[in-house]
Amino acid sequence: MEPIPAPLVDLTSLAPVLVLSVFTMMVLLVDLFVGRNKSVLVFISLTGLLMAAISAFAKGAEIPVYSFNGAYVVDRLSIFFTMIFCLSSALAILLSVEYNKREGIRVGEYYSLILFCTVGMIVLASSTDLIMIFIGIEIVSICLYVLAGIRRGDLRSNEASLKYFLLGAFATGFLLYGMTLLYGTTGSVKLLTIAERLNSGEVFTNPLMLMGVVLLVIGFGFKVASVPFHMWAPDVYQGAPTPVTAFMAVGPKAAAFAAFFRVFAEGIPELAPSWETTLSIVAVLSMFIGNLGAIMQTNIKRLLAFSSVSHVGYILIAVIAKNTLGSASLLFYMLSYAFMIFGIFGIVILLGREGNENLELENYSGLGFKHPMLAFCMTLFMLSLGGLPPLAGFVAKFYIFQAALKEGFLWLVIIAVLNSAISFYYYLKVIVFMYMKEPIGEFKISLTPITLFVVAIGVLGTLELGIFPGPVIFLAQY
Amino acid sequence: MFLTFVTFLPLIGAALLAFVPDEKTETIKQAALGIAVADFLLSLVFYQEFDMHSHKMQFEFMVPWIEAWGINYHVGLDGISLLLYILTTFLTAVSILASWEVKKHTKYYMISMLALSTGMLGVFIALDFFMFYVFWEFQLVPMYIIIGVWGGPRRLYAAVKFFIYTAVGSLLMLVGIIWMYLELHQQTGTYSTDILFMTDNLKMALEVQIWLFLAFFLAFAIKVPMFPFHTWLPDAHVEAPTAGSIILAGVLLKMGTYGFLRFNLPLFPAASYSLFPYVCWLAVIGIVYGALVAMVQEDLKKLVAYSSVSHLGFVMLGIFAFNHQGLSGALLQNINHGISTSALFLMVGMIYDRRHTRLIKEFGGLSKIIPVFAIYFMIVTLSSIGLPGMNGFIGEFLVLIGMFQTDVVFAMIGTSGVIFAACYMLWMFQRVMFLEVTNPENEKLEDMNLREKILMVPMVILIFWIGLYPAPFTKTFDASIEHLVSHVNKHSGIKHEEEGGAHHAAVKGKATVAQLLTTGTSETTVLVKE
Amino acid sequence: MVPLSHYLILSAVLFSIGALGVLIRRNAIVVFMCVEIMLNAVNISLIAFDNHLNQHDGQIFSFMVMCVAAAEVSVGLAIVIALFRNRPTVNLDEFNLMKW
Amino acid sequence: MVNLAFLVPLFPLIGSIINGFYGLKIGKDWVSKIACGGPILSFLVVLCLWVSLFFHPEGAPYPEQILFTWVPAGSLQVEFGFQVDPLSCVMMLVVTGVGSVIHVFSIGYMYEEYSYYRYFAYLNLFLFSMLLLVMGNNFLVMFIGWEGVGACSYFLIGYYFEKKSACDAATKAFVVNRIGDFGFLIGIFYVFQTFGTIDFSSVMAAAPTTLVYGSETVTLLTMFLFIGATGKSAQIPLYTWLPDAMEGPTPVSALIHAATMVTAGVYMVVRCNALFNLAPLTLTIIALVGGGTALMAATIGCTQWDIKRVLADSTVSQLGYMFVACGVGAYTAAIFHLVTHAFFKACLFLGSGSVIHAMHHEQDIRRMGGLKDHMPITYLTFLISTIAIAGIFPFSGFFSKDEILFHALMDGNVIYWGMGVSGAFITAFYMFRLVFLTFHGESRVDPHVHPHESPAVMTMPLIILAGLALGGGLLGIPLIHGWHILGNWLEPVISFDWATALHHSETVLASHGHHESFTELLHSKGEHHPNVWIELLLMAFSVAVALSGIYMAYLFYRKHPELPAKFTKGQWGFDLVQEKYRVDELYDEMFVKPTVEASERLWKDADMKGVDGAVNGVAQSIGFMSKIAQYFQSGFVRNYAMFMVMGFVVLLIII
Repeated sequence: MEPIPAPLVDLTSLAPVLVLSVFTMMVLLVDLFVGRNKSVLVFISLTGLLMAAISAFAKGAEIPVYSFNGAYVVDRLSIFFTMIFCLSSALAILLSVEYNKREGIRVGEYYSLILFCTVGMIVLASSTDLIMIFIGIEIVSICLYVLAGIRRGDLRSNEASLKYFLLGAFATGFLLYGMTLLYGTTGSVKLLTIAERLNSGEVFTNPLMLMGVVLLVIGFGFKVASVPFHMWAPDVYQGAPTPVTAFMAVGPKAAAFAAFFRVFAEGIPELAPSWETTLSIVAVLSMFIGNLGAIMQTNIKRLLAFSSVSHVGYILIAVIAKNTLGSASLLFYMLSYAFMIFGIFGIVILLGREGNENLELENYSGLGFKHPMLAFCMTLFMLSLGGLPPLAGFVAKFYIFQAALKEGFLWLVIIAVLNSAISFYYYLKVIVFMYMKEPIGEFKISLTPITLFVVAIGVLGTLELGIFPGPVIFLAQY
Repeated sequence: MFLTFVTFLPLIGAALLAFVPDEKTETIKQAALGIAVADFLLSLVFYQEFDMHSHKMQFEFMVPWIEAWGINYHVGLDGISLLLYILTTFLTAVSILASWEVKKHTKYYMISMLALSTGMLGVFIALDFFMFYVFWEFQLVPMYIIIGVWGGPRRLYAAVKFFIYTAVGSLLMLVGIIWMYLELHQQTGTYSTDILFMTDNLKMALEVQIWLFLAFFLAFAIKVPMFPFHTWLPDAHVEAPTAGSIILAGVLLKMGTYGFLRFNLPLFPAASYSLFPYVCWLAVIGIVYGALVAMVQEDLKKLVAYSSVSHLGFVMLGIFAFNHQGLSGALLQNINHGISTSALFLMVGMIYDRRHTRLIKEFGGLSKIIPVFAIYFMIVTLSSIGLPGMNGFIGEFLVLIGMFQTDVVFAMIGTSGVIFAACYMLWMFQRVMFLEVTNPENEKLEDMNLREKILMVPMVILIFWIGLYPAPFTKTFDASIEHLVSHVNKHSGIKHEEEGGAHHAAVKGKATVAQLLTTGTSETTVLVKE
Repeated sequence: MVPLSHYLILSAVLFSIGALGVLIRRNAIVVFMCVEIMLNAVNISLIAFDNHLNQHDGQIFSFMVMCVAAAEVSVGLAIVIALFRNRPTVNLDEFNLMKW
Repeated sequence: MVNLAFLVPLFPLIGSIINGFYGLKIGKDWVSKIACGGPILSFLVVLCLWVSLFFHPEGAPYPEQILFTWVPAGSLQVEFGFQVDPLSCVMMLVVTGVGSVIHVFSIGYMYEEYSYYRYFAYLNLFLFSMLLLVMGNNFLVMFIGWEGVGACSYFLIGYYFEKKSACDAATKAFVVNRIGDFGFLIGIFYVFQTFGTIDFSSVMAAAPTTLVYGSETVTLLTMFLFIGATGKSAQIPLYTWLPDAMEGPTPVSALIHAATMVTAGVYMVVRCNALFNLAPLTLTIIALVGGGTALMAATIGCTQWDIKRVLADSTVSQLGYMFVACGVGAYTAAIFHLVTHAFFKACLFLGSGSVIHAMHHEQDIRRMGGLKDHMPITYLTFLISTIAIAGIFPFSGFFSKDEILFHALMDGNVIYWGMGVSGAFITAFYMFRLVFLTFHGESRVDPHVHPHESPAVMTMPLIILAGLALGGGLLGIPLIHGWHILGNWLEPVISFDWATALHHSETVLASHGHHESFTELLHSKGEHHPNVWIELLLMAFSVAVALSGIYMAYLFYRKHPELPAKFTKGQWGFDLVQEKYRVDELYDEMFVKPTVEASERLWKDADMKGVDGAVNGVAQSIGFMSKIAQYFQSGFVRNYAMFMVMGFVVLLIII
């Protein structure tokens, strides 16, 4: 009998995951000992994230590195995404500190859940194996189910988590089925193998495979909240605690996109002719429905939810472009999106006060001249989301359009452009409320430092990526 | 570098103003005015230093901005942009002085004004598509804020309409820009969004040119605004505060025509040639239509707004005459319109400050009560009508004589605009200034104060100066126009074998007229000879 | 020897039953069950493929699915309990505070 | 010497600026001094220029003063320059001379006015523009003056701006003039396109060798120029503004709407004779239009009761004569009549002004009569000018009008002549009707009004002008060869090289394939020595016609004052004429109203509903769609799931 092959374990490439997991455990442990004051946990988790971010470069220069016989990869995409995840989780945690104090969320698991979720995201972003992807997705989702419902006393929060959970599980079913069919038809769960088999023509497309592809689209589509699988997003965004909403809007979405990109652009590019149309339709629908839904909203969180749906539409274009430019633009877009979203939610949190979160747009009226700096930042973020130069959002859009035009998706780009024109309407609506309406009540805003700090980071990031995007583009592209 | 400094000076000023406490309105106003005036004076230096004999870019400055994409920060002035640049600084100063009475949120008003000025200046100096687009979109925001916050009753509607209408157009232009950017890479292997580089090295087939032309055309035509895309203008003008209207009419509209001169003609000469009949039709329709509609307006500002539609039609006509007279006429008309219409808006604003209404029927017999105002208003009105000896005439004359050599029909229709101009302007003047004083509220209007005189005097001086001795203005852009004309003719001449629809159209237009009158005349001439 | 297609058809049928259940049942718990059915349908097809291609990935995958399913159920039940505390019902149609 | 030319327009300009800005401060006396000083000074300068022209070498090109390059635009380089040649010199003399006189008159006439200064500022400004018009050495400078005088007339007609009628008249005048200017502009464009320059001297020099006789180019060109002329000189169809223009102060009517501005069209045609000569069709039309206008206006003149309107109509008809002269190529005659007309019509208007002044702004001749005893000087001068306009030997009008009629018959055809002669008859009739009704007969004056002779400052001008009206004929003594002073004077300007022109045309036409020979035409254009007897006969005839007209007027308004009523009572024809053939109403219905209504519709329907509606429609439809999109978001988990499945199915179908 041949010797049992020792599984080749490459810990360095797993470094961020391991580090983060360790720190997460630590948080859980320490939580038992610290009393009501959770600042220690915050500190630990931040350090953990920092460590993870650093350890992401453990592989040094010789990327890409495939390990666990091709199930796990460390490459430009994964490293950059790891950075984004760590950043977003860190920002989310910072946002939560004061918010949790105010809203009375005193459970220590909160932070560990965010960290676990981050672990899941890293796995998701750097796995090239259907099984790993599945596991990653599930880690992420389960943490999010809990996080969404973390305010146990609040019925909205419960409802959000319930909806999210049910639909999530439902979507997981589809995703799984899709993976199964893909596996069955190609005979492998490793994206690379699948790719080369399709490439070399060993296996040829058949209905089952296509069906699998569609099911995958549904699965991922749900995770990134693209039409028509977006229905959960507004409700969940509204119900979940604001920092969690921000977190959901950036990190997990980015992770899902990473997997999305990997599976479709690296795994089954051969099937592009069949999934391009599908994805294009999904993208166009997302843009339209997202914008149309947002126009009528009066609750800022719902508004942002719909706008994020429309942004998913834009980002899908990058996936459809499926070239290196596409992946780079995906990275850039997610990063700038992270800055904007956290900035905005920071301001949203600042505007809220105990017992009343002031989430209606009316609450913003007159802000412009009461708190000019705050309103100015909000304006900045809104215009950036709308894609107005010289802000991050514009450069990101420019990037994506570039990628798409390179592949000749002129019509997609034109539709996207028209949509961003529509989107201006509701982004401007926020500005209208802030500057051009009389205040309904006067503001009792306590400018809490940490949240302000997050907002500042958001502003800096938005401006930096807008005015001097050079370095980041360089990182994303090469 | 100095150019950059002058361009960004207002923005810096705005940033500094942000730190002045809100209560100190007087200080803020003075500071803002100081900055604007300083900027204007500094911009005059460019006129001083400008080499009138070269069509090349001057005061050029270039630093890499986004190497990864081959995007540079590249600025410069040439004959086409120089005057517009100075006009912008000038009008900024004027409009800040004009809005001295703004009570609400003065600080933020001034900040937006200064920011706006930088945005506009940037548009005129940008020599890189990316940069151009950045400034082009950037200046929307302050304008939007100015209209939306300090505007009239329907300001929200007007502001949002202004913003989105313009955005739609420019976003399609963005697509065009990216397309050309990639195409350039295809052809030359270098990634660059440099306008000059692209103009020299990008070769495109006719139909491609036509598509791109249309993409750009939409953006600029909305800005100009040309006939079917003009409806945002009246709303914006009516709702905007006086200074807003001044800037809007004086500078923002010029960005459109500037865009045509800087991009459409040099980049897509063949398309320009083959599409020129359609553009000209829109232009002449705009001229007549704007004039007719202006005639029946009840609101002074609306009237002036529609008159702008008509005047800008002349400019477009001049641009698409493809010859020296037409182009220089168009450029001069840009400046003239900037001055006359701004002056008109100023004076309307003055009346508005006194009476808080702009409805013509509210007035009448004012020239008895406020004679000085009446004199200035008459001068401005006549210059807007295009009375010879005043600025308006030179521009229109050059435009029309230029167009006449390209196509008779358009020139004739355009010239008829001269008649209508007289109709609506004089009728308005009569109803406002002449006749008995019917409305008792007008009895006790006080005449222009010193500030208002200070505002108007330079305007009037310019009106007559350009009207009687335009050489100092025309000579700045002669060289550039020569170059542009030759460039366009050369590059479209190449294409003439393949197409020539343009010339056919032109010739046809001429032929029709000729035939009309020949068939009429020839045999009658025979009759007479016997 | 049962051919692959039979398994696939079975799993497809199961899957559709599960999905249908999710669509039509009002009781949260029952909806969980339906989701579970869907997952198990997937498992069947996994095993079937695995057997067909005689590899082991499929089996591993199905194990993973089971674990995950378990985890999900636990979380789900937790959520339902939390919900039940605030509002003693498991009827999904009563939970739409947030809409439009 | 010519370098003084720029002073001519400068003086009035200075005057107007000073009066315009400081008029109220410096007081009326200074205003009047400055106002009259300007024109008189420039008159003196003009005299110098005139004298200098005597020493001008034969055949050499006439001097021009170039001030600076005005409009430099590539191939188009327009200088701002003045031209001093016999023609412009004549015009300058008339303008400044008559202008000064009228200025002096105005001092008396306008003295009570509050905004005296404003009046004189406008008047000086007008002189300035008029001088630009006549002195300009190219079309564009002329055009400045051309529109400038229009603007000034706008101001001066609207001088009493509280009166609605005055404002309307002013606007109407300007707009109608604008229509003419439209033609003129197009004409200029054609000139530039054909000659590549718009300098008079070069254009006229190049004309014979550039244009083809009767080609449509030259026809179009001249037609458009003529449209300009009709606008300015109140010819059919654009004459309607002139009668209304009488809303302005009377001296203004005298200066602008009789002596100078309205003759600009004639001047322009004469100035461009080299072009018009080559356009037979245009000339025919000009002659017909002129004759028609002469007749029509004359008939209207018979029926008016407003003293100034009568004079206005007579002005229109006299202008008609001038155009007949142009139409038959008798440019000298046209200018000759222009000059004499300036004299006697100015005198008539001032006389009427003096009457109106005396009657405290009563203008209806039905409320006058028997004034000759009250204001003898006015009466005398008025009579002289009336005889002159009626064309009785040896008054100036006789010479000029007869010359026109003679040429009309000789170079034109009997139709023109017939029009002219009948016009002359009617003119004599209604002018004397005016005299009789105003000065003779028993007074119908409102008892409260006590008419009195006007002060010297007003009568002096009358006397001067009457003298000119009397002796002006000496400028053009017919029959005796070489005694036609004006003719000799203008010879160099209006001499036209037919031989080269026609030869060139022949060659060009030949090169285009159709061979036409212009030889017989050339002969006809050659110097013809008309039979002296024919000329004498014509003179006698026209004098007889005029006399009969006078006698008829005498019959109607002195002998049997009841006659007119008998004839006119209930005559629809008469009413029609009295309402000026309802042309104003016609234009109103045909052009003004439709335009305004169309504009209304354009704005309300096309613009607000159509164009803007489309824009807002898009926005609204998007809003509507978003409302619909909202309803999908029902909040029920199962619907969400349902949507997911539906999406799945749809995608499956698509793929």
